[in-house]
Amino acid sequence: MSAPGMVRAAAWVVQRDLRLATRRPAQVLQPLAFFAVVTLLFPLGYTPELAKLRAIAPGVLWVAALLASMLALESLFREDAEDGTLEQFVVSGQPLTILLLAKTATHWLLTGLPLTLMAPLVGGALGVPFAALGGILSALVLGTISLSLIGAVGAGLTLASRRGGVLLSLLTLPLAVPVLIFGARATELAIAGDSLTGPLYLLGAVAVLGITLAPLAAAAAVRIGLE
Amino acid sequence: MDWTWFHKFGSPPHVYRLAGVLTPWFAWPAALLILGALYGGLVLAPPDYQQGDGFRIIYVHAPSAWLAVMIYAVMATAAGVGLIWRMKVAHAVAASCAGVGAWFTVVSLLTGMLWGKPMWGTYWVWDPRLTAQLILLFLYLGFMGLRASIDDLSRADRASAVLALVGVVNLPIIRYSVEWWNSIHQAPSVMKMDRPSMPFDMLAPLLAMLLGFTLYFGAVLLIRLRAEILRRERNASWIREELT
Amino acid sequence: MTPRQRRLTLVVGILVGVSAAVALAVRAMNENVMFFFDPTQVAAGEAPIDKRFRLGGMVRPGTVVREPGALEMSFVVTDFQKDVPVKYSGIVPDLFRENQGVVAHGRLGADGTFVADEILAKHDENYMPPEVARAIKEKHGGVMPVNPDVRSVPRT
Amino acid sequence: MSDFFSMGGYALFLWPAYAVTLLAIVVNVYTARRDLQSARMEARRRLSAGSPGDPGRGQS
Repeated sequence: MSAPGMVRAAAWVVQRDLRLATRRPAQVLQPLAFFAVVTLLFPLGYTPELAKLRAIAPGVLWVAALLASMLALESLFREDAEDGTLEQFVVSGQPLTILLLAKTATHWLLTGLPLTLMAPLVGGALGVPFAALGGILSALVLGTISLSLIGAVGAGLTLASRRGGVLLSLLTLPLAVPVLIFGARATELAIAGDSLTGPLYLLGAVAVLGITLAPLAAAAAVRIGLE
Repeated sequence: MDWTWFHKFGSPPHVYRLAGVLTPWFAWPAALLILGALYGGLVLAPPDYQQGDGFRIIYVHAPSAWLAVMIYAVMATAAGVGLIWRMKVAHAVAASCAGVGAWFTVVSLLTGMLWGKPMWGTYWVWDPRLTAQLILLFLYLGFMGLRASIDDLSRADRASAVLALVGVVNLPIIRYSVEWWNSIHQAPSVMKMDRPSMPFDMLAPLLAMLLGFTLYFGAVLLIRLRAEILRRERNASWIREELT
Repeated sequence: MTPRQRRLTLVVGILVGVSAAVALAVRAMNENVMFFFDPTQVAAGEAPIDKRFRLGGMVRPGTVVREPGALEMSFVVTDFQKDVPVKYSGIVPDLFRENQGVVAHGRLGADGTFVADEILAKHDENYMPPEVARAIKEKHGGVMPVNPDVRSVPRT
Repeated sequence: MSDFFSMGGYALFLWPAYAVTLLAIVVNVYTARRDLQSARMEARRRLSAGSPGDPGRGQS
């Protein structure tokens, strides 16, 4: 095993997952559609008044992003565990941590990143001013990275269990609460036109901590789940 | 260094017997301390200059909050030991902790609400300290839910151990939230660097309660642990000697 | 990489990651994440106008005015440097009294008056019997010091 | 005595707080002991089922 070999293996994992995703576009599009539909329900179900929508926009955006990113988690490891791909990872000689980090990165590329890019559209419908978008986008980028990482731990832990769905949310949501709080706070500040560096630093701290520790925990969980 | 003592703790029959012997040594002092502290806290301690008799809720709130956090620390430590040294008894300890921990987390939240309403003016604020304690409850529930959903005991042990370790990040947040943020929750009165901010006749019942609750948890843990070991070792030969 | 090197890389990686996260969190702590302002900050114009935030401080003695027969009241929140007048309509908690810590949720008007929609009383970690509190107050000329020394005062 | 129970007007908050705590203390001891009892019973049942030579032993 060598460092370049590791990088090549990780890149291969990313490519493979992206290729698989293009073959099953519905699976990729579902969480994004969910995100759009949930946020757009609020102008219809709550009030079309932009001033009122703007007040709840931070919470709506982040809760919808959290739930949407969780929708895509179920399939993160389960299919690969069933068809033996994860077994291959374990015996490949490459560190499982890195391979799972690559898988998580792909999950983010396919859900977190598109969610972030949809924010201007969805935010506009909720009355978010154009000037706030820069701040909201940076908060969403950092926040969705953390959500993918936390979700990877949850998805790994539920591999061994009979029923994934509800349990996955029970495990993942409490760990995701800080992301939700800091993300919504950053969005609130951005909409109000204030400096949002404070919550952005906190989102960054969560993301860095997640990148450091979550792949280790996910690897331990996947090993247990595969036995 | 002699590691036999450590290996002894990996032996289920030894731990089963030891737990049986130790239980009364935890249970009786706990009962005496809690009863004494109850009298001291409700009768002997003077009312507070600001909160009057209402401050006496501290004698149930602080010990249960302490237990909620301490039990999680014990659980995560045991889970880590079980994971690293593949020690079945340690996993049994972790499994025995979760239920008690969840109970006392609920108690700390409820007693806190009952204290907050008359003093702060609200049952609940979304304050860092309170929110972190609520997350602690969800972590306990997640731990138990994960265990319950995995049929194979060994996998359930190790998967839940990973979760317990991941959840440890919540503990420093609970401990230091009142210092990091402008929390409405008071700073610690007893567990602080310099001396406690209480006169002796208020402090003594509180310390007795804290120690009493800790010993009480020790007794409950030992009983639960014995049940857990019995169920895990159902086919071992030592059980025959033990039960006949 | 040998297993030994691998372990070393892992440990170094964790250390770097965790310290980076802690550094970011510490930087964040220097910002006002929780929307909490004291009267000095309000006087310096740091607090936003007409946006909900939390104002914390002490209730200045002799400033609590209640409208007879109504829930309206006003008082002054101070941090012993600057004062902010507060208006509130509603029921206050038991611990709300003069010289007592208070956290007010509400908005700052353009005239410098803070209109609160929620008043929470904050108490510190000090507990003592009333007679000790009285003795400490006498010693300090009628004012409770910020961190009263409970033990130096003899019980009466 | 009624002074004691009124707790300076805080009875409505103080006594429920103590009651909840007491409930938790009692319930946890009770469930732990019941748990151990049932684990013991089950182990005994297994033992007697596995060794027909001494049926009913350990049913003390």
